[in-house]
Amino acid sequence: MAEKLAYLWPEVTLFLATCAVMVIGLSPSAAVRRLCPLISGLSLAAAGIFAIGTTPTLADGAEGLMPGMLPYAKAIIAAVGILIVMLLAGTVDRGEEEELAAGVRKFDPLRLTSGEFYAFFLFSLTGLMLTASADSLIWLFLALELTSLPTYVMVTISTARSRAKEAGVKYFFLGALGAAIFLYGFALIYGGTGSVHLGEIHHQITLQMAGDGLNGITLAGLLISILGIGFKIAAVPMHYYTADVYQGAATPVTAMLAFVPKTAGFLALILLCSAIGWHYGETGHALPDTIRLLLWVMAVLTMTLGNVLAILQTSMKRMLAYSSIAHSGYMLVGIIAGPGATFTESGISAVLFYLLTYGVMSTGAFAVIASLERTHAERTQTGELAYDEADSIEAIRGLARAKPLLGWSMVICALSMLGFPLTVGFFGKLPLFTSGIAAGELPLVIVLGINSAIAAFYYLRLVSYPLFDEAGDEAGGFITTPMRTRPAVAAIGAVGVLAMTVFAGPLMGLAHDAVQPKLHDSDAPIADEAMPTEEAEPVAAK
Amino acid sequence: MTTLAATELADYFPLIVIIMMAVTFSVANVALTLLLGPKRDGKVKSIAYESGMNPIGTARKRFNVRFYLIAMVFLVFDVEVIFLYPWAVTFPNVDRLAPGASEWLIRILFFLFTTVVAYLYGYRKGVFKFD
Amino acid sequence: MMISPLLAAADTAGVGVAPAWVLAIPFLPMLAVVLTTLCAISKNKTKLPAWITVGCLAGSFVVTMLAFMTLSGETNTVTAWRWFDLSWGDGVGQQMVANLGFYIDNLSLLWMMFVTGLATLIAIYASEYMEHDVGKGYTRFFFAFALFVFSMLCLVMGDNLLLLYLGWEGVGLCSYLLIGYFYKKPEAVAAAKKAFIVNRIGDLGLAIGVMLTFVHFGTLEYAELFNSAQLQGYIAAVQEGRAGDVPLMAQLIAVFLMIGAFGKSAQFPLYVWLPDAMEGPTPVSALIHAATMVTAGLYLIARMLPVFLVSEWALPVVAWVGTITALLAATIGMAQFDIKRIMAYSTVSQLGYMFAGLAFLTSTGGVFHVVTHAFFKALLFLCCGAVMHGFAGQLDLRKLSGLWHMKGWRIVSVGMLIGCLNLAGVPFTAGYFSKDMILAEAFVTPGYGYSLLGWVLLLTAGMTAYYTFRVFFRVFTGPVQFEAGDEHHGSDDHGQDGHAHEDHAQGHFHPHAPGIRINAVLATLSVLAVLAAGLYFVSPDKHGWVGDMLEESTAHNVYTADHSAAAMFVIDGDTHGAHGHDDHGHADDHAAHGAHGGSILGMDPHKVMYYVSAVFGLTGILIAAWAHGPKGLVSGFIGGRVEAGKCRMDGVAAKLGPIPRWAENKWYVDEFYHFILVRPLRVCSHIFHMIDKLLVDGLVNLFGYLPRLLGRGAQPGQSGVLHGYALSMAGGVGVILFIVVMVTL
Amino acid sequence: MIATLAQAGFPEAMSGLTLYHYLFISAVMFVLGLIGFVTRRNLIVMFLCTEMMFQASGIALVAFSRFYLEYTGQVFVIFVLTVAAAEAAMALALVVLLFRRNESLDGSVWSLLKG
Repeated sequence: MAEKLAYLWPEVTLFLATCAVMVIGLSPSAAVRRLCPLISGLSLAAAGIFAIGTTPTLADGAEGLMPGMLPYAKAIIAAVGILIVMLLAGTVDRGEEEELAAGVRKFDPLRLTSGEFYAFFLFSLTGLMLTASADSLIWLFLALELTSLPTYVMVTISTARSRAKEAGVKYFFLGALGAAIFLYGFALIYGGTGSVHLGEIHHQITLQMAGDGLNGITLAGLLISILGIGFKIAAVPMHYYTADVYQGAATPVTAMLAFVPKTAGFLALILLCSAIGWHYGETGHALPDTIRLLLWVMAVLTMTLGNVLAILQTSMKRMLAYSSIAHSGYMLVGIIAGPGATFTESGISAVLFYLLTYGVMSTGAFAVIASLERTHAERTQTGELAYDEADSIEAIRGLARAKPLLGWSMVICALSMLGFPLTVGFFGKLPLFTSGIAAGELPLVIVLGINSAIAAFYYLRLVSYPLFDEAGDEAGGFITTPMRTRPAVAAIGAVGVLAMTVFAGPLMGLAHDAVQPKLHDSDAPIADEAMPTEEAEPVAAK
Repeated sequence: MTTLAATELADYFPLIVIIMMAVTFSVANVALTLLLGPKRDGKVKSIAYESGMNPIGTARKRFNVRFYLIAMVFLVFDVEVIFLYPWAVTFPNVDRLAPGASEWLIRILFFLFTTVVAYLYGYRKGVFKFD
Repeated sequence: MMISPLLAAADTAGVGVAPAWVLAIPFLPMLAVVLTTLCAISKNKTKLPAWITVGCLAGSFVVTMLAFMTLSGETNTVTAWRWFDLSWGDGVGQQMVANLGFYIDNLSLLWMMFVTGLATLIAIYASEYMEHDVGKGYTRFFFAFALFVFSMLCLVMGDNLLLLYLGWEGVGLCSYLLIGYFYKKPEAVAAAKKAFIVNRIGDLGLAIGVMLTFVHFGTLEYAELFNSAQLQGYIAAVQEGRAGDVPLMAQLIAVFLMIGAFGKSAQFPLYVWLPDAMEGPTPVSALIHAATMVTAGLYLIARMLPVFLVSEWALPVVAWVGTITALLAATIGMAQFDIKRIMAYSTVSQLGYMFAGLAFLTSTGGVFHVVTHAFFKALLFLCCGAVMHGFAGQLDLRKLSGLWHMKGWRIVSVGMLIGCLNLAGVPFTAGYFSKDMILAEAFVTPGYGYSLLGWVLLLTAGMTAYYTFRVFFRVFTGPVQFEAGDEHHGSDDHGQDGHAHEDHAQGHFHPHAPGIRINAVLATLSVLAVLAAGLYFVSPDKHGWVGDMLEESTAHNVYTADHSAAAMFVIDGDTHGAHGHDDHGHADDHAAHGAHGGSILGMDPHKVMYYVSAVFGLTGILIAAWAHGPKGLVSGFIGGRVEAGKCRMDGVAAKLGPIPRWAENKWYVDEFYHFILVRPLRVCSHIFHMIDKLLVDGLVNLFGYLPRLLGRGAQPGQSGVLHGYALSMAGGVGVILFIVVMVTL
Repeated sequence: MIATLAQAGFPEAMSGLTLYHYLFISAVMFVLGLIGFVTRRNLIVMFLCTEMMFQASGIALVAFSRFYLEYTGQVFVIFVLTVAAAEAAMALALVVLLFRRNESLDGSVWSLLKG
């Protein structure tokens, strides 16, 4: 426990902050309530600092197959988390707080949700960080659920409008379905390998592969759990909810959905696949055929469907939702390619790097949308105040001239998401291509290339509308939101894209170091003396 | 860890007997009432039984939201017991002089701390206010 | 065969590591960019942005001098950080590494010094010059100014071609932003667009050149490139007379780089943007369009000289184009009336000189001229700017006269005189020495008709002297007469017309003499321009201080090898002296060098050129004095001009028929371009438009249509109904599992 | 192979019952849950179906736990139960909220967002 605590300080920090936020969010004093986002942000900063200080190598090798991933993953989670919390600040209870301030309504803790909102956000990020630290299936399952459950609530309470409720109901029920599916997969993996510890599972799978191949239960478990985790990353066929939920939730929450569950899913996939190992197949550098084929099919379908559906959208949030699906498809290529000796050959470091770049640029783009709203709030049927956010792409026509900060932020973020050369999005996507080629997945890389071209169709709209178009009638109806942090996040996102472009090298280096060479050294024995479950061998029965 | 003794099905025999008795008793009661009891329907008889009082308003009335809150709070606190149980079973067997033995206590105290936080939250939210 | 000095140098000369403080040189301007941005965000209405910029640039200059004192003579690199590393192996050509690193050798130090130094001075000047625009515009100006200096330093200091390319694009962008600074003036916007578009052509060449370099040599870093066995092999091959052994691609690299250089440095036929660029504020014209950015092309060639050497055609083309540009721009300059435009054409013309100088295989001459020109041309522009500032935008030399005699204009006049003397190449000025060096080399270097070019350049020198002093005599001497311009600096926001010319509208125009900051800058620059002549005397045996500096850089290493290398391209076969010369290595003295190369009228060209060019220059001045000079002491000869708008030249011009008018209209080059390029392009574009409609649009539409079709096919799945989703998910999981299992098991 | 493993794991006294039986039950429950989830419209029933799928995993876990004669699987089940309880609480809250909005528990009422 003590040795685990050594690298769990970020999570502990976040948890304590959660407790604090949950309680003070219900304070009768508005000033105290307003501290919630601040505390959340500070705790994330502290967690980030703790994460950087974490020693990447753990004392015993069984703690997970990628100890090097911990500090990197947690640091990027904390960094993007701070951006998101700035964006979230003031999202819920806005009308409520205004009425309280105006004295229209009396303080009623049951009507206020800000405490829960930030607490749930921190819970979700705690879960996300725990996902990175997971060393067993139980831990992984709990971490994934801790990541997801709060987001269901956050989506539902994010605005007073009914579409948030619709988003919530779809997200929750389909999410429960997804969770049930990967839980069943985990159960079967445990059955097939006799252990829930990823290190031991790796050992058992290696043994099975060396023998007759994976046994049926293990294989079924792996396939089902990968499909189930597909829900978190919005991969086909588990992607259906994405667009509806992204559109229905308040934009800041959408920005969070684009980063948090996706990151959790990819960390889980990396852990699962590293438990399988990339040393099978004809070349000796691939996942087992079946798993590889599954991911292959998912990758191709995910990026293609995401892109072709994104083209048809007129709602920016839906467009970005489908593009988020497509980005997951791109990243699956990295998972298939697996780790490699250099940064360009390592699909895993490509994914880790891409998660960071995607997190920053998508948060920036969503922040631009979140910064635009209509002047007046409306009352919903249940009597709460709701603000009409920008959604239609018409809202950003001529934005670069009308509101240069927001317009240019959108242009920069969209160009980067497109993968325009010499933006960080380009540096993010390039290693996905090169690692795919290095892994011999040429057809997949070609699909990736075609999809990147298709993506230009809609991303260029996000570039040309603000930049070259005159503002239309629709665009005139929007003003910059009075919440100062949102345009700030847009600017930080854009500056972040530029800064990451300039500092691409060091960041790539970090992503590369996060994937320790231990991974592709297939013969590295997994230290199994630390397995308490080891004693109960099946044959030892009776 | 000690070796597990295989459980015999026979060990569960008393349990099965109790279950069977319970099932038999309840089924027999219902069946006997149906068979033997007089059947007379009436307007008064079909109204909801409220301890002899005349019911006020409709039964489809909305419950106060606090009922649901209590239900949820109950659910959460109830589940916590699941974790206390294995701990309580294991704790007496822990060698108190062994290094790290105190961790056993610290763990459960941390766990209870989270419960306290949840209680505090519920309290401030006004879940326990019945007015 | 002797060992090439470059080869020898490569074996021994390691590339050292510069101390990290050198990084402050580019990053201080970047700091200024950030701070001015913050000023813009905080809507600062003071002169703070100017002082921030001046402070940072001065700091940058101080660090540069420090670097010069400690690092000159060595080749050092310093890596700020690895920008990206996309290597896929350790082999040659598998390493795609770009460092944000800086290459400090004497060549880059030279550029760094005059870029930071001039930028600091001109920023001080601009802080007063742009005063009328304090507020949003002021901040915007200094933002772009600082960004320009940062980009220029990246261009000059970058240790790889990629960074050079980024800097190249960066200075282009800043130039675009600053030319179009008065964005409410249609001419300014048009000029900005023109500059942008013409530069695109050059930039495309550069991009292709950089790409080919990577493809061919497998690296973009100078240190690796210059020391690569491949390039060394080519140079050796050229020296041994096997120029044919150099692959076509290696030869093409230089050609494409050259196109890039022509675009940025405004050489024929891509020079048309530079005169129009004078629509920008004068400090910008001085810094960007006279002293620094336009020399980027020269820097590129000087930096990549080893690569240019292995190309059979690149350098001769450079020589010819440079000479043609010099002559053409000079003829146009002679007939212009707008003093800023005259200076612009003279810049184009002098750039032509520098290119020719580089091509005559004496990087020393070319680079020396870059340095001296930077100072005196900046001085000239700033003087013109002071005039423009004071006379409400008046730039027509027919409407200004006698500034020398006006109160408060003495420093401007003296500065102008010093600048003009330099530009005209009057003996013992800096311009004289640097120009002579180029001219002499034209006769020394064997090459395709280089001696003809030499005579052309001499003639141009005379013309330069004429038009330079035409300006001086017309504007600064003679009777005091002036008319106010019709604009207030063409500024966009006229919030504060606190100037003397405010009452211009009422007809009482008072010229607004320059203030202390402008005068101080002009005085400093004048002194520097005078002192620059001293550079020649620092080590005369190596062609002056610049030669001394370049001796240690790659631009010079080839210098000693040059004549044998050039021998390969010589048509007349006059190469007898070349080989012996190489054995002297770096230490060969001036005379020995000259004796081998060639001759003018049978004498050592370097010595004879002192006299010949002086004669040409003085003749030009005398003609100017005769035609435009004021009524003065030698009244018989000196023009006797008594009013601003009339002079003896009018009579001469009348006799020449339409030629002066043609020259005034810039030989109708713009119209010609319009005719041969824009009009046919329009016709072509119509044709292409048709083809586009039919074919390309069809393809694009098809390409766009297929995804749309797919999307429409998939859209019904997104029905929004929870059960539909659940069914699709469960079904999808089932189907995919089935397929995967069936296929692989 | 599974069959032999299964027989090795389970004691003779339960001779009739192998791991297979438990896995079969668990699979049937899982699939029934899935089918129920897909076919039912009532949100509460749909949620109960997911609970059934969770418990199907629970059965499998306990069966494997017994099979390997260790407690890990059972510990897993405890955690699964906790998560299921948390989900149940959320489902309850959500269902109440939705019912108040629309006076209906039919999931297909919520289909405004689409495309």
